[in-house]
Amino acid sequence: MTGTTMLEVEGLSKRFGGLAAVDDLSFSVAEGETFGIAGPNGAGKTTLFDAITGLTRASAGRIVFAGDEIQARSSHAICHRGVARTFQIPAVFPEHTVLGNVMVGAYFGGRSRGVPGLGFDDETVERARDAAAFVGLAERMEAVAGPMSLFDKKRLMIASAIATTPRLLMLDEPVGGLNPGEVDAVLGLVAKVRDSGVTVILIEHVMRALMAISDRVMVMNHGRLLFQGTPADVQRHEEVIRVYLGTESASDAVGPGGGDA
Amino acid sequence: MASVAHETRASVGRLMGWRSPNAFAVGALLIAAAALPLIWRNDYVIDVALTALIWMVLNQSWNLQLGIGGIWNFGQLAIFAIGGYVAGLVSLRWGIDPWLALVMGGSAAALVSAVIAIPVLRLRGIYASLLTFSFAEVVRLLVISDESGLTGGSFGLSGIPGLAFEGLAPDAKQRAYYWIALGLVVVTAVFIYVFIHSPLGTALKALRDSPAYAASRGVSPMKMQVITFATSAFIAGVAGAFYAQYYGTISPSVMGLGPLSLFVAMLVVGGLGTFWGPMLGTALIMVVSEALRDLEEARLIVVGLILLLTIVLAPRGLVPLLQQGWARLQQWMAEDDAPEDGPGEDVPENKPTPQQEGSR
Amino acid sequence: MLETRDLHAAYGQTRVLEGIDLTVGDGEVVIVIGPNGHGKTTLLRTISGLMAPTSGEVWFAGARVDGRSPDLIATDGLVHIPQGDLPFGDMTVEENLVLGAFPASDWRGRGQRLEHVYGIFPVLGERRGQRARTLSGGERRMLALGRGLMREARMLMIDEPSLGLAPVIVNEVYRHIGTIMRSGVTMLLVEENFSHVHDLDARILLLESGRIVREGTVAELEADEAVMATYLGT
Amino acid sequence: MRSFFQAVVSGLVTGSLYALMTVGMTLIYGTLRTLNMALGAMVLVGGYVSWMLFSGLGWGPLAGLVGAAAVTFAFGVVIQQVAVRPLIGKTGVDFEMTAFISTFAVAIVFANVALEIYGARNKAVPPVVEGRLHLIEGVSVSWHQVVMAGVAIVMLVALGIFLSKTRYGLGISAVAQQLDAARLMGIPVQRVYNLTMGVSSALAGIAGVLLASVFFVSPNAGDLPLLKALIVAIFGGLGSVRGTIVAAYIIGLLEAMISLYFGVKWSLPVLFVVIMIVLLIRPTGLFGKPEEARL
Repeated sequence: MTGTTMLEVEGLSKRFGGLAAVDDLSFSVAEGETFGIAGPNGAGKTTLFDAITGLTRASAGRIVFAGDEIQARSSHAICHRGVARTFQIPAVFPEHTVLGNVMVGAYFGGRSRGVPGLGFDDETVERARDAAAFVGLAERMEAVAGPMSLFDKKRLMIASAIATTPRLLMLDEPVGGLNPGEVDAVLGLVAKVRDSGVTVILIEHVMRALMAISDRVMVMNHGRLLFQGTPADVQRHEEVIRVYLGTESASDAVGPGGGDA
Repeated sequence: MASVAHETRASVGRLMGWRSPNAFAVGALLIAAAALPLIWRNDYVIDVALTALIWMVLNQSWNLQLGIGGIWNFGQLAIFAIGGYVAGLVSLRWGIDPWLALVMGGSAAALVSAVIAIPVLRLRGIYASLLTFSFAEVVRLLVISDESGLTGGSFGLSGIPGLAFEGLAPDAKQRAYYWIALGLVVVTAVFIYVFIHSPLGTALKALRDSPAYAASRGVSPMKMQVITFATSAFIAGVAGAFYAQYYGTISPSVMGLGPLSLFVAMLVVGGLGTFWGPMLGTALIMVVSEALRDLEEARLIVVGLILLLTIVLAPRGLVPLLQQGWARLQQWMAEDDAPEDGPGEDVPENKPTPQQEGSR
Repeated sequence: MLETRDLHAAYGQTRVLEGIDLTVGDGEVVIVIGPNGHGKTTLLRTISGLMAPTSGEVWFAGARVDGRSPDLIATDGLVHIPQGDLPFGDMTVEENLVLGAFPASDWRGRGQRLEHVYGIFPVLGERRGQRARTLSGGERRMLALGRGLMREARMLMIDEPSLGLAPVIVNEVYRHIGTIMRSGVTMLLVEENFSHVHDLDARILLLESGRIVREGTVAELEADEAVMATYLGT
Repeated sequence: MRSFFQAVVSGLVTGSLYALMTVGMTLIYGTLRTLNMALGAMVLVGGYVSWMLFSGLGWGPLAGLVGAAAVTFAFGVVIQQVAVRPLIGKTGVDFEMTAFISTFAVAIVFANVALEIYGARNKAVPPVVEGRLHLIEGVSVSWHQVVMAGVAIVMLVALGIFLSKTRYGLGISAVAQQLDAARLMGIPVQRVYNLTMGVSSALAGIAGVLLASVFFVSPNAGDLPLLKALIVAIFGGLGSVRGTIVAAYIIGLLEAMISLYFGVKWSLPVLFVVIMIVLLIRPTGLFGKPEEARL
């Protein structure tokens, strides 16, 4: 991992009415690192993602990505800078096909296009096809996304994120609600993305998956940083166990992922 | 090399789920439409058909926003009328050549729509409908109460010069207008077909179904929707200008609640968000409303009831129903030919809403 | 009092409940434990009618209720305190509580029922004029419990009372649940963290991937190391 | 100066009328997520009922008010069952948009049925009471306007009490704020929807009776009230009942001032521009809640 910092979050807060969903949070992620985020329901994990990617405006604090401040930027501008994310509740463009979904990322994600042209250039089509193949949806590019299974939708989200050629990939519960086989498949994908040099930040409830893939893990509780360290330290840290790990459920989470409050 | 490019282009279309209309049917339809004024020489029927063509252009432009873009604009009639008034005034007052007036009507409409686009596009769904609906009503009431002679008040403008076919005999002139109207419909259809399948159209549909997700993939919501708003308004403005030039008059009555119900019925019955919907819906409702011509008041009651029944029973309109029926028919035929490998095309029967309720 | 027979439920394609046979006798307290996202909340929502099961039956107080609308089941005496409290944010604490006694039979007696609830939860009494939105997490949980007690309950279902609360408040919530249990009302409780319930005397069911995998009293389960290691790891 | 007070007085009167019509729209949107475009038709029905009762049977205005309220209540329930209920729970379709269109279709049917039955001619209805009340030198208001404001305010107060004190009143707010919790409390949601539509339509019907003698009754008598109600709804934001009432009075006064200084013709366009400006600053109106419209 090179020394440069990819993402720097400083004193970030996000308040809804009186409730501080994210409360004066500071952490940084180095380039090429895989950074895991854990914490009980309602710890503010997804709100943190929304603030970083411009879905919601931070109430206070700074977010610096690759050297420039993005806490006031709109989500499409942040995407153009090289940040791509997936969503906890799988989001797809239901009436578009698999290729259509990935094409949106491929065409609009890379860099800001002035006025969109009338056709898809071959380079974009190629990138979209590769991204779809990368997640194993090569044969199903014609299928309409709406009625697809949870596993396919999660892979599709990752494919359209990769198609934007991101420098930072943010995954919100990539394996939540998947069966063990599917969990391993997605972990394999994330590992491949990481090995290609992309920095990855992921939120995950499934401890086995989070610990296996993360270089460093941050545990959040009530919007604040509880602990930050290597997966091994985190699992031994008694405060984390009391507040979060509680039932050391070694079994995999099956069924849809636990939602964030 | 070219063949490869061609092959990938065709397969990209298939993979993107673009239904290329089968050329034969479209060709036949076009020839029939073009031949109509020659076969059916009754100028009343041609007049109705011509009006239907103008409404088709307007509805296609409206569907671009309402159906494909999910932009809740209920003020398109005011945009249409502005196109008509500007074209009328420009040629009446400044003697501008009617063909140029046509384009100026469209551009004026696009300009006005760009102004109201900013507040409208910032609004959440229902507020946009309220604002645009009120905009159309306010424009109508403003024109009606205008005594300054600019817009001719509730009587509107009259004596608007036509598209310079003065030399032709009346029925020849009508046929000329008819073919131009048909041309406008075809040009608009081609433009919208290309638009839907362009990156802009793809992004628009993405914004309609999952705005946050689309934005996180680099689609700028405001830019895409303003471009769509303005292009759709330009088309509606041109349609309005052509309407004014064909009839020689334009009055605020074109913007009332009655016409609005007629057009919304055409859009809903046809199928919002589909390519063929606006054209099919316009044709059907025009036939119905002409059939009821002598009933006068009852005409709008029936149209209102049709709209109510359609939106309640088949909110997605006829075109999706026909497409599913056609697909099932093909499946059924496919099963007959090759029973063992089963139907190819998977038809999405009922689309679950994308945001399934997350369970704990 | 409650019986489910081979109950299945799903969200779109995602199957959540895979055949649940659960019985709760009169006056009995049953607690369902299981990790997040394994169908605990879906189980309660299917029983109270908020969600329709894909197959199987739900019997409450001797009558079959699956398919009936939730307000009718509620009026029959099933009180379901939902996950996340779902308060009426813009209404005052008192208005929230009073709505807990909406059915005609309870509405008349709402006056002294209200005093009874203020007795159990004094904090609600102090904040009776405040909008529910302005309450803290713990106070909201008290409000949800109080709202549930405003009605004559044949059975009380509580969905994850410890969700999102700081440990000290969780203890206080469970202290109240203890007093409610002692009043003898039939109860079905759903909880993710076994450590919160191990001092309550109740029948425990372990729910995993939409199926009940183990059953027993607190003592039996604590004695069984295999279960402790995999499921209840304290 | 006197004309200023005159404008203020008439602004307050129209403000109470707008409140009467728009509060129903907010109630329905709060509970049913439906922007009821057929509310204007209820004003129309109120007008014709009072005209029929008056010219047909010679009954007094009180009977007109009660009759109109009853008829419009019934229509409100029917419209909910026919145009809104079938749409609830339909997947793959945007509920708010389809309900907006279905209630609009109902409005069109009502307007044209009225045209068919009663013809296009305006129907005159005498004011509830004759004569004018002279407040201060040069500033007077007709007794009918006093009655209009009075009835409107009484109705709004009654609505306020109903919503905050009675069982079903609280039920309406509960359904609006948290549907699932309301159902778990034993609140019959369909009955609440019918009640909300009924009450709101009755209020609009009463407004129709009051407006009948001022603007005559004609098949498009529902269009202008609908437009004004929409403008008040946008301005106030479909958030709270109280917010809507305040917005109604602001719009009433604003309109009176504009027509005083610019002339009646300009009241609507200037009002519309004011709305556009408000929306640029607060996209959900003055009192609207950003995330979800709540009561």
